[in-house]
Amino acid sequence: MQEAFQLLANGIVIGSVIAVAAVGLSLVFGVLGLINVAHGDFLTLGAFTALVFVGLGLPLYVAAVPAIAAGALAMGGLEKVLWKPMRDRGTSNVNLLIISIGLALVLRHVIFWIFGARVQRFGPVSERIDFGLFALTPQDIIIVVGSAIALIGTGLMLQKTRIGTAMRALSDNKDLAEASGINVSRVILYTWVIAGALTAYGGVLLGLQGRLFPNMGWFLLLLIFAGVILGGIGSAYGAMIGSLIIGVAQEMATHSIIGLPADLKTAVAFLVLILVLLVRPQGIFGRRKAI
Amino acid sequence: MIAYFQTVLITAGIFALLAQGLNLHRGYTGLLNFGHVAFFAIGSYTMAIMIVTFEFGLLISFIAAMLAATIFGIVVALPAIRLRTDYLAIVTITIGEIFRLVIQSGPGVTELTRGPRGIRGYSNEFFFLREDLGLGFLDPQMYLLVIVWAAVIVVGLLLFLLLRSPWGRVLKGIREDEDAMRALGKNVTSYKIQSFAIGAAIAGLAGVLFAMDIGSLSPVAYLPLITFQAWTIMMLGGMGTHLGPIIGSIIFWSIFNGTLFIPDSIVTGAEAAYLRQIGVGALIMLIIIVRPQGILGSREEMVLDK
Amino acid sequence: MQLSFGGLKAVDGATLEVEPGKITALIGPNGAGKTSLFNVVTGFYKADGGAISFDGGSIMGRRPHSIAKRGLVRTFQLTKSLGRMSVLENMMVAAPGQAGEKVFAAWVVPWMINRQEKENHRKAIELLELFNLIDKKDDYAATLSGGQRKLLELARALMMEPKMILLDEPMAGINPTLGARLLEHVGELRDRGMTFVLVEHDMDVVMRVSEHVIVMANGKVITQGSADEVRQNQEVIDAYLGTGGGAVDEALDEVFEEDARG
Amino acid sequence: MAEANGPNEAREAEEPKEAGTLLLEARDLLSGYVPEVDIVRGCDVEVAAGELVSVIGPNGAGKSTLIKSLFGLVPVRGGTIYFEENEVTRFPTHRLVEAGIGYVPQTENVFPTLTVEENLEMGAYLRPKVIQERYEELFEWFPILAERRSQRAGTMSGGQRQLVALARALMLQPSLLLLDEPSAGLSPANVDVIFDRIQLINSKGVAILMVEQNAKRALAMSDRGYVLEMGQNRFTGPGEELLNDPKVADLYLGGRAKG
Repeated sequence: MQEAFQLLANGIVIGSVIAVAAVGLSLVFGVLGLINVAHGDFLTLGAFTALVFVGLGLPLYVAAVPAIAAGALAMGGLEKVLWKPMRDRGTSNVNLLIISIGLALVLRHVIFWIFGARVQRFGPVSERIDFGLFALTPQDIIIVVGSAIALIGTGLMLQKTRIGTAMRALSDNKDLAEASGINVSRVILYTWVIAGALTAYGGVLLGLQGRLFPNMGWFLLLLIFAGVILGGIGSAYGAMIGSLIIGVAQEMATHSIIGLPADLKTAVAFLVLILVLLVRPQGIFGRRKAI
Repeated sequence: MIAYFQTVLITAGIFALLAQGLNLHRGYTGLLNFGHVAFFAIGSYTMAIMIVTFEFGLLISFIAAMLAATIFGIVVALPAIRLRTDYLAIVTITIGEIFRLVIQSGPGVTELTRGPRGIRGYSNEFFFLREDLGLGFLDPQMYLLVIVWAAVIVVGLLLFLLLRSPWGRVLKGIREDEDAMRALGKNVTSYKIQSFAIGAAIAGLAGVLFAMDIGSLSPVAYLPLITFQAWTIMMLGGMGTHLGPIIGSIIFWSIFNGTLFIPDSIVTGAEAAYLRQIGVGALIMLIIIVRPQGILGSREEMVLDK
Repeated sequence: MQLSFGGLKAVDGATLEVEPGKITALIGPNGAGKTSLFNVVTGFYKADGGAISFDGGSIMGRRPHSIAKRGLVRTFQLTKSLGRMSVLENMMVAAPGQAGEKVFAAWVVPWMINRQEKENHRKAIELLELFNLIDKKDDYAATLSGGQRKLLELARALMMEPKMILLDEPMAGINPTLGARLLEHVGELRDRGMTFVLVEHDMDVVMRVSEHVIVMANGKVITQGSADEVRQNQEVIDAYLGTGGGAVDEALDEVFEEDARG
Repeated sequence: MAEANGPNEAREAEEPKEAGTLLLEARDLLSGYVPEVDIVRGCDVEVAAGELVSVIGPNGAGKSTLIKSLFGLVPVRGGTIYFEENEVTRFPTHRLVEAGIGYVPQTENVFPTLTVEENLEMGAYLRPKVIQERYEELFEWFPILAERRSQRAGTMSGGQRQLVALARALMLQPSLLLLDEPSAGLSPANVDVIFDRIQLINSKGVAILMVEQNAKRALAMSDRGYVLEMGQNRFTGPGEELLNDPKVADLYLGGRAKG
């Protein structure tokens, strides 16, 4: 029993990180219909930007600020110089997806080039605190709380602000949004900026787990996809829940009753992804319309 | 210098095969397969396991490898081709990764694949064979090069015959408009599966040759990067063209391996490796941005593409 | 040829028969379920109930390609030309019973394929000449004008040697000269014993070419008969002009969504 | 064939705006979705301030395409469009919204996952300051929406969705409202409601140009009507006159009246 609770807790921790990243991916997909394969590498970008500032002697919570800014700037900038011009030229979504694969390779290996392949840390990870049924490090707790704050903030932004409503309107019906006088290109730009900020922040949280390496975001990417698809692609709220489920499912798969080796736990999440796409492509919480 | 060209041409040949399979999927049938590396790996591993663990001969093992890749192609295709194109891309990427994780640490499976430690010692018979084939005058590398390019040419010819036959015409029709083809009485599902299976078999063949080239197998050799490289090659040469994958592969690997000549005083070996990957990524983006039809593809077809 | 359905929202219990060797027109206001009916008959949509038989056998629940193979061929409202294939290839691909469509046949029995290809090529050229598309035979189909694509689609359907052709708005967006030519072909083919059903908006055309007119509204057949009979029918006038009270059904919401056009 | 003249004398009394000035004028409009296939082939349309004008015609006559062309949603290949005496041909849609044109598409005319209030808010995206005061007036015109202000539009019935769509298009107080088959797919009772509200909106001084399938009802309430056939004007005249013209009825059933 103890083991199950511990795995559940671990699952929630990793699920929280996935959720923050998944919401960003989902926002972009909802508004643009673009599957951005480079998304995971923006997590890495956020983590390593924070690492640079930690290296300068700043505390992590301060270093997170330029990291988030870097994510927002990078995604927003790419919308300006890459995605929008390509869309205006009528490039198909499939070709945009292929571009994002190229972008992923470039981004990741630039980070490799600058920082090398070795694993780095923000700082020492503290001892686990025993909560009886499970034990977590203080960093784990910061991850869960930090993720919750970001998710609630995003939820409020989507629900209560004009730009958030416009984003939802755009993913509902782009033509009608245009016909209502919404400045569609600006809303798209904001969507990228917000997604970039969230994703970089997710990267900082991921780094808090202890290990920073240039492949960290890429390794998480398929789990992020799994979370997004499970929740119903394009639905931001679905992405949050789907990610938590994915996080917990993959940890639980290593429970001694199931007995899967830890290396294989991501394969379980991937399997979930494939099954969901085949059986219920609109996701568990998605509307059929969203496909 | 000769060694450099040998290395380039062997790798280029193997990847030309991979790209030929991919070209059948994407260029002619319109299927977005991003899990090509799985079929590649199946070829390598079936070959090695048959020889090392079960002690079969080269020929039987080779046939088994091709067969395994084909069957796996059908198994993947059956559910996957019902999906929308971009979902198919995600599912195939994921299948590739699952496959790699399973050969690396799948319970029971690792007894055959030996997990991260990998398999070696399967290629002796292949190289001994060179005397019997009357190719004894070639050194092993040259011999491998000849075999690889013989395979590329044979596969290229067979594909050429196949694709300009009515069968290939149906595939192109499916790429253009599935519903129109249904209305013309063609069983679209069946053709997509056939296309998937044949492309997978070619990837399996590439996997066998790759195994012979590297001499020892381990899961890290089968990262999704392999798939992306094959895609780059296919797009560089020109999708939906017969010679595109071959020409694309030679150019790609000449550039890629050319970076080996950059002296260490400028970049270290590790840095050069990263630079090469950056090059692959940049090349993918550049092709789509500057010349989406590739070197041999027709601009007009690209423009007419919806 | 008896078609009847039940349960499908768009096509709500329509029952109709099509006589062989005639041109039957299917008319009705937007959202009457005409295109949905075509989709159900040709297997592109699944019907929830009812029966469809064609040429003495049931085709209910069969997949589109198998229905097409039996000789019931359709065209589409928005033409589906195979854009990045030549006009000639568009024709050749449609020929039925090609041995070369089997995988590996090209490696095993190339002579058989060659023989068939020659024969199909001859047929294709003949049809392209008939449809005045011969000058375009090596052009990509995507470069044809809208009207030429409609002609190509009909010619391509004829390559299949069908028994019956369903034409979904053959005259939409096509210039009058090409339209007249298309209708001429349809008339000639009918004289040679082929059966046609057409959905058409241009009532002039309907009245001129069709021997039998079926009027649909709200997924049901409201009346049928000769062109003149139908024209006099008060129900038909109401269906087209609106009744003032409206006979439109709430359940039709979905139909409007998929069938909506100007 | 009657020439287009101003709105009915009888209606003039209720017009708060000065009626008769030309609001929208389109000349020789040529447009279509795909290159080379013109759906609208040389149409002329005029709408005066405060007028209610219907466009009717058989299926496939190009009615919807016409209205979409006016609103910049279908590429215009020829002709000119003036709005309030400025040329607006090929203006992007959002500039037409700014200029004072509202549009309700035939289908998918609400944001389904947004609440009623949010739908309306999006209608006033260009001028968020007016939202509160517009709510008041529109909720007065459509009381049912006030009751359901926090319901998601996608969960509402077809008729209610149509009301949401109308209200959204009215948020910026347009001087011209373009409606694409507002009665399409509605039950008879809902059709009554929608037509009644359209007349109410018009009586408040908003000019309306609507495309309708239900030709009888549309003409009965319109100041003027255009009958389209094959993308061209066929008949033009006061609604009542067209309604009683046997040639119009004939047109629907193919007895092409010559002259």
